[in-house]
Parts: sequence; C-alpha cells; structure tokens
Amino acid sequence: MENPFGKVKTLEKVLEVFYNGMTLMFGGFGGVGSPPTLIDGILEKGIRDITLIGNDTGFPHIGIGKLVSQGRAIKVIASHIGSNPIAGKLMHEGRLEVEFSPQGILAERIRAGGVGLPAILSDIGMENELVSRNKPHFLLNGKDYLIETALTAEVSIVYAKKADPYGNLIYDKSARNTNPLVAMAGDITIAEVEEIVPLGSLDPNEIITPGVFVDHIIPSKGVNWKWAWE
Amino acid sequence: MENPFGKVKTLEKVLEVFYNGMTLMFGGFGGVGSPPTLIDGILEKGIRDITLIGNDTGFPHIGIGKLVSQGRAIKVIASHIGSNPIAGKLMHEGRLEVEFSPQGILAERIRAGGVGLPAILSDIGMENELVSRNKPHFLLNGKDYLIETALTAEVSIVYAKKADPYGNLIYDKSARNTNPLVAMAGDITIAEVEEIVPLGSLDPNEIITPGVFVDHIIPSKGVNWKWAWE
Amino acid sequence: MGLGVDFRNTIAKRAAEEIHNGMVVNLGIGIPSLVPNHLPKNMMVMFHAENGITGMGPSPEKGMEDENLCNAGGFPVTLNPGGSYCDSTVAFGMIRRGRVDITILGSLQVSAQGDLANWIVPGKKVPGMGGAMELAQKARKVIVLMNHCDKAGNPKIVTSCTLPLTSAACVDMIITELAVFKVTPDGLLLTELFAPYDLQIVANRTECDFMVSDTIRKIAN
Amino acid sequence: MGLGVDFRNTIAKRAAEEIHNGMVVNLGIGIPSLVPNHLPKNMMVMFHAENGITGMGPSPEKGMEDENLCNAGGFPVTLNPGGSYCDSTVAFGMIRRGRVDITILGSLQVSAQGDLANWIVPGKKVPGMGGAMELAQKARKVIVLMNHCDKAGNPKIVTSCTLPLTSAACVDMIITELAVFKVTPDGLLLTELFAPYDLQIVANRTECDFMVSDTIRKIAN
Repeated sequence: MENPFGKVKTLEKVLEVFYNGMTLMFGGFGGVGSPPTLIDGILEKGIRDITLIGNDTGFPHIGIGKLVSQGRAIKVIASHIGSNPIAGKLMHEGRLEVEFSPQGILAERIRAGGVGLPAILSDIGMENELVSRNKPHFLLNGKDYLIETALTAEVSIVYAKKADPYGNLIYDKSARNTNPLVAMAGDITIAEVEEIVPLGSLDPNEIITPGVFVDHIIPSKGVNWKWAWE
Repeated sequence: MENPFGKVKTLEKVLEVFYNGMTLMFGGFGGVGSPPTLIDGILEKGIRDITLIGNDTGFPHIGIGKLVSQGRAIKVIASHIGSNPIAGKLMHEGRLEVEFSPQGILAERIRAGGVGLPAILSDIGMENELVSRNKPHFLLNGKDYLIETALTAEVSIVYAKKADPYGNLIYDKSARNTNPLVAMAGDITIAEVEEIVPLGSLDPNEIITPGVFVDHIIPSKGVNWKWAWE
Repeated sequence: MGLGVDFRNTIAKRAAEEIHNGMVVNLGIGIPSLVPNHLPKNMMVMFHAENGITGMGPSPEKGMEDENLCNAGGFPVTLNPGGSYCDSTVAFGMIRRGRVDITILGSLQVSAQGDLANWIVPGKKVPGMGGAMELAQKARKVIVLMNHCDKAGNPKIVTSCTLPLTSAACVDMIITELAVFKVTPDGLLLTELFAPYDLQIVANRTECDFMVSDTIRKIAN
Repeated sequence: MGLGVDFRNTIAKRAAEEIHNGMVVNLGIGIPSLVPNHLPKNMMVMFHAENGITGMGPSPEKGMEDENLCNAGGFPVTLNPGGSYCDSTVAFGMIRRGRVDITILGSLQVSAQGDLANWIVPGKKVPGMGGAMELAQKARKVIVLMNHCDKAGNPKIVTSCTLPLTSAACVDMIITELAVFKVTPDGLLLTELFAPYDLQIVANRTECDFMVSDTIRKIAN
C-alpha cells in the first residue's frame, strides 16, 4: 500500500502506544462512531487503569462500554453514563471515578485541548454542584462564569469513513459527532478507518480532519457489536 | 425560485438590515472570501460609523478595504491592517480606532461568539502591550493567561460558493478562511453565494455551515475588484 | 381519555401547535418524540440532535437502518432534504447561540417559577446530565410535556422542586393531559384545559397555586 | 557571493536541510519563500498557511491563478495531493497544538536569548501582528532567515532587541549569509560558516557575543 508518510500501520503495531495507567480519549456518541477494532485490540492487550475521556460510556457491549464493563478504566470524564448500567454500578462501588461535564461543554473542552487553548468560560450548569464543584469562577462584565479547562489525552482514538495516507479524514453522517474534536486533542492520534484511499483522491474541500492531526491509520474490521436497536 | 424558508432575498431587501453605527462582522482574508456584492451595497447605501470585525482590512480597493478607505468605519477589530495603507493613515489621524488581536485568537474570539461562549483563555502575546492592554488575567494551575472575550456582531456577512434555500453553505478552497466562524457569530447572518442550488442537492456530509446559522441568502454578482497580483 | 398512547398524543398534538415553518426544534425522548406525527405534512421544520444532525427525519423502516445515522439516544433516524451533519461543538453552538427555537422535553418536576428537574430519576444512580442543561438554559423556548402526576399520584407541578434541578427558571410552557400552563414572571398561568377536565381537578392535582387566564381555551379530545 | 538572489538562495538552501519528510512547515514572506526550491523533488512536505491551507504547492503559471486559492499574503498558490482546506481556527489550532514542525521567518532583529522582533518595521505605522505571534510562540521549531546586517550596516543579531518583540525566547536557529547559529540556554552558538567568511567577520558584524562550536561546518557557495 502507498504509504509515503509512514502513517498507515497494522493494528499490532499501533497497539504499542497503549499502556497501563494511560489517558485515552475516544470518539463516538452512544457507541456510534467509536472505533471497534482499536477497542478490541486494547481489550485483548489487557490494558488497564485507563482514564477515559469521551462523550459517554456507550452500552455495556457497545463502543467504549466494552472497556468500562470489563473494569479497565479507573476514571471517566463524560457527559453521561446512563446507557451503561455497569459504569453506574462501578461508580457506586467506588471502583470507577466519574467526572461529569455538560455535553456541549465537554465537547468544547476537548476542542480547546485540540486547538491548544488552556480553557474556556461557560455559564452552563453553574448552580449545579456536579458541574461547578472545584471549578474556578471568573467575573466578566459583572456576570459570573466557570472556567472550564481544556482536555487532552496521551492517545486519542477515532473512527472515520475514509482516510488518505496522510491521515486526512472524512466521516460518515452522524458518526462524525465528537470524532473531529477528539482527533485534535490527542498527543498521539490514531484513526481507524473503513477505507484507505490514495493520496489526492479526497476532495480537499470535504476533508473534515486534516491529516496534520493524525499520527497513525489502521484499517477497520468493522463494527462487531449488536446495536441496542437491533 | 424555490424558497420554502423565505431566506432567499434580493440585495435591495437585505440592505434594510444595515444602519449607521452598526457592528458588522465580515468573512475573508486579504479580501479573498469577502462578499463583493454586499460590500458594494453597503457602500452605495451610504452606511457609516460602522464598527468592523474581521481578519484584516483588505487592500484599499479590495474586500472590506473599500468601506475602510471611504471612511465608513469608526472602529476596526482585526489582526492586521498592513495591506491597506489608508487604514493606517486614518488610524494615525485619529479617525479610525483599531483594536488588534493575534490572528488565531481573533478567529477563536469570533468562533466563541458564534457558539455562545463568553470568552476563552489564551497565552498568545501576553507580554505585548498591544495584545494585553485592558484585558483581565487569570491564573490557572500556576500559569498566567489572558481572558480573551467573545466577539459577536449585529450583522455578519459571508461569501460562499453554494447555498441551498435553507442556507446550508459550502465554501471554495481558501476562500473558506474565517467565513464559517463569522457565519455563526452574527445576530443576523447574510450569505452572499455564487450559486443557489435546490434543497437536498448538497451532500449533507460536505456542508460546512449549517443553514441554522444563516438568515438571508443573496446571489453574488461576483468579485469586481482587481486583485493585487493581477 | 385515560392513560396510554391517547393522552400522550393529545399532549404531543398540542405541542405541535407551537411549531412554525422554518423552526429549529430539539425533541427529548418519550412524549416529545410523538410531536412530529402531528405536524402538517408540508411544514418545513428542522429537527436538531445534539450529536450533530440538523434536519432529522423519521425512523427508517425496519431493515433500512444505517448504523451511522442515529439520534442522540443512539436509535436510527433518517435525514430530510436540507439536513446536514456537524460535530458536537457546532450542534451545541446552535443551542448556546440561540439558534434552536424550541426544545420539547419530558420532566420529573417543574416548579411555579419554571425550574426544571428532569435529569435524576428518583432511586436511580446519577447518570450524568448529557445535553439537558444546555438545552434547558439556552433553547429560545422550553416546553415541558409530561403526565400531570407521577405514577404514585403525586403532583409534578410543584411550588419548589424537591429533585435536583437541571436548570432554574428555564421552562416557558407546560403541557399535561389536563391543561396547558404558561410560565410568567408572576408564576404559572393556566391557559387551556383538555376535555373533560375542569379547573377543580387541575387544582387538586397541582401542588402550587396558579393563575387562570381570562379566556380559557377548551380542547376536545 | 554578494547581495541579491544568490545569497538569499544560499540561506534558503541551508534552511531546506532542516526539513524532513512528512513535516508540516509554515513559511514567511521574503527569503523563506525560496526554501521549497531547495527541497528534494520526492520529499513529502506539507506547507501550512494561516488562512486555512495544508499542503500548499507552488505558484500557478500566469493565467492559471484561482482567486479562491491564495496564501496568507493574498497571492495565488496551488494545492499538492494530500492537501486540504480548513477554517482559520483549525489552521491556528495546528500551530498552538504543536503540529506545525517548523516555521521559517524573516526578522528585523534577533537577540542572543532568541527574542524575535519581526513585526514592526522601523519608521512605519503599526500594521498589527497578524499570525506572527502564534507562529513564533507555538511552532515546534522557529528558524529565522535574514541578512546579517540591515541596509545601514547595523547588526541584526543583538544583545537585546531595540524593536518591539513579536515573542520572547522563541527562536531556535538563525541563518544569515555569513553563518548559522543555534540558540541555546547559554546564548548563541555558531555552528556553521558560509565561504568565504571567517569568525572575525561574523564577530565584527554581530552585536552580541556568541559561542563557537568545536566543529564548525564550512559551507561552500
């Protein structure tokens, strides 16, 4: 395969970047747009004590939920865990620390990390203990705001429809969701893609994530879980 | 013309939203991607005392530079005015107030306004008087940052390649630049477009600015200035 | 009229009246999801989903589902002409910028001041707030559709919410199987009654006081 | 070697050695714009422009210009395979996130500590900083290409900049027509000399002290 940037890798090779105790950010929303092959690879490699950052904890057997259900995470930063009861159970048993962030603010915190900004100001959920706990406030033009800090991760994993060998990515429909944000926020970003196409074959106007942000590309084996609606 | 949302307008009709003393945000970078027909319309209508917000002041006879050169602005918030010597002259004569913002931070301030965030934190140009003057500081994790406030405008004008009747926009090559950000930041946003295509004919994956952010659409008469390189 | 789909559709049908051509509307799960069924066929409404869809259409036929085209709850949907996809920051940018005209939500409790408590189910674990806070705080109009009382018969329209708030003073309108209320600076104003209920029944099943409109619209079922 | 295109190309050629396959590189105007001419033909380098281009290619032939495909200076360019367009926030996101490997800039002055003063031309009006501050502060490596002295013969490598700073302590390497310096925590280190110059000439034309590498590379013209 054409690989002039050396970014196209095997699953085995990219699994070398994962380690116990790491911070891992993942794309996806309710499992839609989460990278199945990478998640299975991380599971099979036995990686544990992970701090996970992403929209939600999927379903018990869907998306990142697989890692959570098997007790591989010690902490999750997410907007909700309601669709994965095992996450709730682990949290209440004190085996999983959960930091909740309002969904749109979580997305902005990830984006801020991705574009190298340290924080944003927000007025969402200010009166809510769960949101405002331990967060600094700032008075701007007489109005009180929370300082919501940027999020980055040692490794980000995303799922895309197509990549070229530079790692330029396009996404499919609502499977885009948090993926373009997560792709920018990783110190190392790995894209799992349905198809790798030749350099120059993607319309440069349609590329959503420039390959600049992508370090490794692997071909996907496709979604291997049964969706909740199936 | 198919117009189920009533967003497609004549130039004459949209010129009703402009008034003396208004805040006007414009897309474009060195004139590339600035809307020529709207700019000429504003000129011809005699609108003055405008506060302009955008990347730069174009060239004297290119882009937003036309308005600046004719003394229609009382204030500009931009990252540079170097390509328009008339802007510099007016500034030094005290006839044009100029607030400079580092280019990427300016873009983020416009985006913050566009997505309803009040401000961002930044460490760009902290030691520079021109950047940090009058801006609040915030100490986060022992490091000092500037609070850079969001920018919005009463009206935003952008230039796009295609729109459908809902105002979904796609841009052409580097004429995208600040347009998608400016499109979100206007209380009212007007898109001048090269082509209006039927609803459903744009690939929903390729749309850059969702029509949600666009209030009015007018067909462009095309660029009518001579570029610096011509 | 009793429990079941009928009164749910009565509520949804009334909510549909609030929607006009060209609006951007976000629907919660439960009764709100029935609202599109009650809109005129030729009305152009852009349904918004937090995961990055504008112009969401109805569920696909069985067997026609696309695993990459799902709503914020993870269930398959379709896309209407003029729809588009965006990332989650842009989807929430629409909400915070005031470009979402209406959000129609279910709720556990609503107070006389329009406080909304809809994100922690009593007796269940804390699931996280998802996008509920942004929608409640920033949508231009917040409409709550819910049963007038909970399963135990306790009023859900209360003087002060006992459940944790999603957001304070954010609700604009409440529609139940009994009545329609507007939230005003002075408290709740009953404007409509569903047949066969009367003011006394509504008062009995509502914890807080409410004002009554000079002209009450009575809606037949 | 004298003034004019020759020494400009000598400087650009040396700068090109710093670029490796796969790098993301932002070039300023002036001498930096000559750098691509000195790269191996098959090397894959992604040139970055602040207005939202990755993978910028050379200027088009006369008559083939596209008014919607211009660099940050407003002049027509082309796009190489693998290139893409983005909005300005993403273009600067690449810079601030540390994804731009090298920025190659001109300068008016550079100090022994690597302070950069390249945005206010003496005697001219303040034009604004454009994207210079972000590039100087956040690109992974900042290389300055400039004449060793200004037109009046004054050293541009100085103990302390007298012109307003673009950014403090940001320059990693200086390449002039006389020599190459690395900026170290202890000050400047001369590592290379262009023929026919010698250390004495460089010292005479440099305001600040500098260290000299144990092994000086001498580059022929």
